[in-house]
Amino acid sequence: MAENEALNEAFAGDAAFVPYLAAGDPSYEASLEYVEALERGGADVIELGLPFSEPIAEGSTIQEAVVRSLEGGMTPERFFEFVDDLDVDVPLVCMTYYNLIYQYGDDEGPRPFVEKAASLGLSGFVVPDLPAEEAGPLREACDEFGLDLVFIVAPTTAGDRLKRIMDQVSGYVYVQARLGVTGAKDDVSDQTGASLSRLREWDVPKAVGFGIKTGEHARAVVAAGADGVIVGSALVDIVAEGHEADTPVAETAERLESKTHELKQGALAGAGEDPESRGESLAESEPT
Amino acid sequence: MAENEALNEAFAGDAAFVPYLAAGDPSYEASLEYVEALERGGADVIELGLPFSEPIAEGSTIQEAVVRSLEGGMTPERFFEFVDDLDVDVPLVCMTYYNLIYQYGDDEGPRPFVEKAASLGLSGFVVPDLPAEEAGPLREACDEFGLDLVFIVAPTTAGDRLKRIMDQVSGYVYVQARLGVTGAKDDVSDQTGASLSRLREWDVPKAVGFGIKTGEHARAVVAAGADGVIVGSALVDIVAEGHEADTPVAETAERLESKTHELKQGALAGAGEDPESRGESLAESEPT
Amino acid sequence: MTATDVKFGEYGGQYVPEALMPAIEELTDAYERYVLENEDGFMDEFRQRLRDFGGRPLPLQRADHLSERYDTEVYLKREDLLHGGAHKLNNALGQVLLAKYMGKERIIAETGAGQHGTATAMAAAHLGLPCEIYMGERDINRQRPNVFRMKLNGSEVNPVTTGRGTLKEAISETMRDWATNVEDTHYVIGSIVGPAPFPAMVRDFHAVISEEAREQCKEQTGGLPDTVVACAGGGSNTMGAFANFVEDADTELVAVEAGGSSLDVDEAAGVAPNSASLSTGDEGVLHGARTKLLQDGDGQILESHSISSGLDYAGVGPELAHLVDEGRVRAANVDDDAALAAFHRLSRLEGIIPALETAHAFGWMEENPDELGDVTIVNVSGRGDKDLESVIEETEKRDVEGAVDVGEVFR
Amino acid sequence: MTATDVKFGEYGGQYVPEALMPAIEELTDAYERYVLENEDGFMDEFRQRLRDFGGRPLPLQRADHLSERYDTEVYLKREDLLHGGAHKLNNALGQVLLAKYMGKERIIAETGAGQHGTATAMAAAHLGLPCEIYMGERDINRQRPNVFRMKLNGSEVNPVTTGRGTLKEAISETMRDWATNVEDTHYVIGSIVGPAPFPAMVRDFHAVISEEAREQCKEQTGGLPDTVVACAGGGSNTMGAFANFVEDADTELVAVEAGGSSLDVDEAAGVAPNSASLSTGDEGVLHGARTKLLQDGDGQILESHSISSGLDYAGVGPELAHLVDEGRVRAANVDDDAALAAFHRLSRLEGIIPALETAHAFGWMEENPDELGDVTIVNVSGRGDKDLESVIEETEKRDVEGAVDVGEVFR
Ligand SMILES: Cc1ncc(COP(=O)(O)O)c(C=O)c1O
Ligand SMILES: Cc1ncc(COP(=O)(O)O)c(C=O)c1O
Repeated sequence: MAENEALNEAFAGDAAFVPYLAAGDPSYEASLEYVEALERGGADVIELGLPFSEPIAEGSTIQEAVVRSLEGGMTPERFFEFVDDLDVDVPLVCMTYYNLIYQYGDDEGPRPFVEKAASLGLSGFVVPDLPAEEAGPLREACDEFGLDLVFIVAPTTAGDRLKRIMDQVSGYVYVQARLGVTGAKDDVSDQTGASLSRLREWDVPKAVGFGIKTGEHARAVVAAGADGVIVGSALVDIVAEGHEADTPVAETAERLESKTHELKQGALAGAGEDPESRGESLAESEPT
Repeated sequence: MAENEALNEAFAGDAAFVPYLAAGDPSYEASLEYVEALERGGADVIELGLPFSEPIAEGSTIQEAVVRSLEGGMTPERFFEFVDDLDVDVPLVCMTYYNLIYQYGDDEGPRPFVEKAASLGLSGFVVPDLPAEEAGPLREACDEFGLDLVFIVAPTTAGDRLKRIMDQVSGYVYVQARLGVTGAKDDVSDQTGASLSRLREWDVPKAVGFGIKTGEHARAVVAAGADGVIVGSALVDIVAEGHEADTPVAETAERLESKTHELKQGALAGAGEDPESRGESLAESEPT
Repeated sequence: MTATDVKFGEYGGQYVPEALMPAIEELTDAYERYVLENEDGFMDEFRQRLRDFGGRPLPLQRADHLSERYDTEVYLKREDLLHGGAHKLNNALGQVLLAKYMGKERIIAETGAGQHGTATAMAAAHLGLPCEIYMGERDINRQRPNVFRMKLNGSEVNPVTTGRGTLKEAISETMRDWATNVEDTHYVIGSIVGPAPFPAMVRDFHAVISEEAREQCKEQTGGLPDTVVACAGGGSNTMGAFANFVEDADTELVAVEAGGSSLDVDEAAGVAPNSASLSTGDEGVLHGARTKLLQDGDGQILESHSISSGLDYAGVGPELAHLVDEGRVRAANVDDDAALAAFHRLSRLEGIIPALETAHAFGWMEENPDELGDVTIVNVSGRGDKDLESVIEETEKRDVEGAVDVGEVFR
Repeated sequence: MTATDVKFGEYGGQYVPEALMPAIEELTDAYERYVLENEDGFMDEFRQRLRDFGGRPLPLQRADHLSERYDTEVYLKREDLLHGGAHKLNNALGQVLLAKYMGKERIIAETGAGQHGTATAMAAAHLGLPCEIYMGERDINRQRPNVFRMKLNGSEVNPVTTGRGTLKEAISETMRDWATNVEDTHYVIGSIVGPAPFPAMVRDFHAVISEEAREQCKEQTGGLPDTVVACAGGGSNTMGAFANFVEDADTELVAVEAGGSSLDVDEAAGVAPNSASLSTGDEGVLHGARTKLLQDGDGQILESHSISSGLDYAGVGPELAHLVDEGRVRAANVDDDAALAAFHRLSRLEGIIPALETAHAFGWMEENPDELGDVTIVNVSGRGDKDLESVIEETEKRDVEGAVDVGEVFR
């Protein structure tokens, strides 16, 4: 399976931090600033959401971001322009739903979309409604253009399914910390340690997401054995607050940058701990 | 079958006029005046309604009279007081529904009611919801106390039914001029002639009712062979108008008297005509 | 009893205006020929239409949760599944078809809650006869959906403005129409009331309920039921559910009337705050028959009351009155509150929303669990869709045990 | 096709979050064992409950007046008589029972018009499982009676406030609940949509419609129908009515979608003023399956529209999309006006008030009388009681041929 160098490298450090924002939320211009702020805050990889009208895997925070972005005129074409306009050096992963990938380029299946993404330097995809069973055509196109296809492993994933995902995943594996949909929580799921231990053998970096909100969460997750931490809703919340309060874009960008910094530092702190004691460390972190 | 002399005598003249009013409509006192006015106008027999809450054979005019009378506190006991208080010499026939007769005197059947009626000098009954089939007990009580039981013959009555009624009827037979319920109409039914001719053989006086409104109607009906004319709604209308317009009782009584006079005169005019030509005469009178 | 069941003991008879008597004789004749003797295959056609149009046979369903609750076998006769949503179509279809066989050209009927009116309107549309329904003005405004249904089926709905504008007045007004148009019109009466042959004929059309239930019970339980429970307004679902069990001496038959808000009568106001004529009424004559009535000492008919408009009537079928006098049928009653609680209970426990009328039968079971035999059949006379608005309203006024707060979801 | 029908040609599949995949595998396994192989007598119990609780079998009724009107034999498959008032219970009962066999402890479902929600709530009460129904806030306020019914049956009704607050959003929200509580919860999807094995399984539960109809037609007419007509939203009544006729090459199968107010799309507004995905949609992926969708050029899903909320959905079952592509099923559509006129027509002519969804099938017959074979079966998927208020409202806005003025009786 072809891999994208960029993602591999991003996870080469002690503990990677992977923030998510929806492109175009709440406006094209502001969103450019916000995404760039993530890099300044210390992001190692950025997941950039291309909004779909039916985001079945998202909690209300990201659903609302999707609505703001769509109302601001976001489309797949604009998304590619957005990527082109972005001034960041860290690798970008496009997070979207399969129908948008599928429809791009006159119903020819996923290839045109992947080709375009590759031409703009995107590094890979996360597609929450595309399980390993249905991923064949996209996997092929990614291979052809040298992009990564990130899969999610859920707490319920077990047995054959793990193997099926392991065979297809590249870039990193997205370890879903808890059942449910995206959304910031006040504790770290105690399923995390168990989830990670099932994946100990995998030779792909393990990034944990779903519900992570604070630097302390990030620390606990990395201490539990993760190679990286993915945070979406906690950052989108900042965008939403700024939008609602009409805060100047620069100020919101500032807040995003410092939140990113907090999370990245948390992750690094976790990486400094004794891997042997990681299990307990996670237990200690909750309930906060 | 015992007969009551009074009714026989009332029909002995050229053409009898039989008005109806609901006792107690719209008040006990006014109603006494109104009934007495009927006699002054020339009534030969008076049908006095004892109101029942479910008057299924009545049109809206008499239904409303029933409501006024009941709201004024009319009951069977009050009705008998009313009869006692009345200062009229013509025979009175009580028109009511069977349940009131049946309930009077502790569920003993019709006898107590008839006994009481007889003691007050009432001459007979018309009970619209009591066909010949169910009349046995009432007929017996009437025989015992020498009262008449008037039956209605409808336009639909034929064959065996006629015979059954003929065997039971006394006082007079109430010839229903048209199908339907009571209520003043603007024409005389052309069923009247046919109805009467079926009864030619009967040795009881034939009084026609249902829908008769004017002296001209009365004339036509008698000319068609009737021995008498029964009028209710056209008179109740006068009571209702007086009630609604708050007309002084004496004035309404005056109107009732003159209407009665008109109707009685019409009946007498009909009686003066050549019985041979009565059929045509009826045809001429409608539609007026 | 004669073949045509004119009288039931002291009760029954034909107390109607003479103008109607010929029609009643004609109807008696048609009833004897077509219904009792199946002339021209009338009953075959009736049964076939009940099946194809009405959806019969209807199940006798074991109620798992009620059986557990009362520690006995409870079976539901599912008349709520009949086309139109209540047992009423059995009778309406039979009578409209009979009118057709008799050459009548026009159908009239009265209705209270609108269930009999909708059933008659459906049957008339199905058989292609014009139809007019009399309905009290007050009921019209309380039962809008049923008014719409009748009109959609092409019937006229004639508001009755006399009296309190409910069922009693609507029956009187329909009788007046019939007396006027008796030659080409058939009056489809809505329960086992009215002059003979109506009580017997309506019973015969509904007897399919117990005919099916008796067979089904034998098949499913291996024997006859110990108890059959049905609500009783006029009593048509009641006699339909009882008819084929009357000869089964070991089967107890319970007719549950509406106890309303109280069994006391306010004679001065002319009001009985219940509709329990079997339990509390006296013999009298109303709407063509001698039967048990809610009346004052003079014989004036009282205004009845029930939370369920279909039970809200001051009389009851003469045959039922007779069977109660004879001790064959047990008369019981259940008040508004208990009926409402039973409505909620059945909906929640069994996934069947009963008519408020039907709920009275379940209310009786709840209040008398020890009186149930080993196998009890309850006649689910109709579904409760028509009652949703009034149930919500009435539930809000009370503290109903186990009721959900249905309104809370609306913002 | 595999036994479990994961794909139908190009269509179908399992496009769901990974968290759900284990549940979907578990469900596939349960479907194969219990439904396809009748393990533990599952199908026997299902059939028995459909009979006793649901009221099956349901009649195939000759529609005398329509037959005359179109000079052909028209038969009605009376799913409107199923408990709850629509075909929906076939599936809801099957899935809730399956959930019970699987040891699930909680039921969730989405609903649009509320028909699937009420069916699921009834089935859950009947089988004693707690149940939560997701319903768009806008639909909640449009379909109050169905909300009451669900709550009366003891279900929670969860308002969905995202998007336009209709069916599409309710499905998405139910999937989110499922993804959160997948271990003890079964999601009872309401049509032949969603990830495999749902489309095949829902079809199998509804196939009883055509299983009965096929036998009844042979018995009553001596042969197979020439035409079978059914409305299509997601397409569950449709596939239920077609399933057993698919192999009968001479029987034409017509799926009638909602043409709404127009077949044109307003891409800028993201609106398709119709729900005709089979006729006008493009292939895409929504709610777990690849199928025909109403979407813009980018793949964003359009807001659909229909006068009948039960057809108001931007997708359609993958199997139906496939059968249309193959030429086995004919896709047709009928607009709001024609459906409304058909609603009035059937009510008046046959004494059956159909659901507005069902009315589309009758609208197609009226517009294509020459396309009917000698024997036509129409699937009467549901009754119209739920639609009375909106029919009155919509009728007042238009000049509907042959509509009665239902409001005129109120004063
Ligand atoms: C569902 C239902 N049950 C019972 C009744 C009471 O009528 P009956 O006592 O004649 O069965 C009605 C009358 O409307 C009804 O609609
Ligand atoms: C009566 C009725 N018919 C048809 C439908 C459409 O659903 P489907 O196409 O899945 O049969 C619905 C949906 O609510 C319905 O209630």
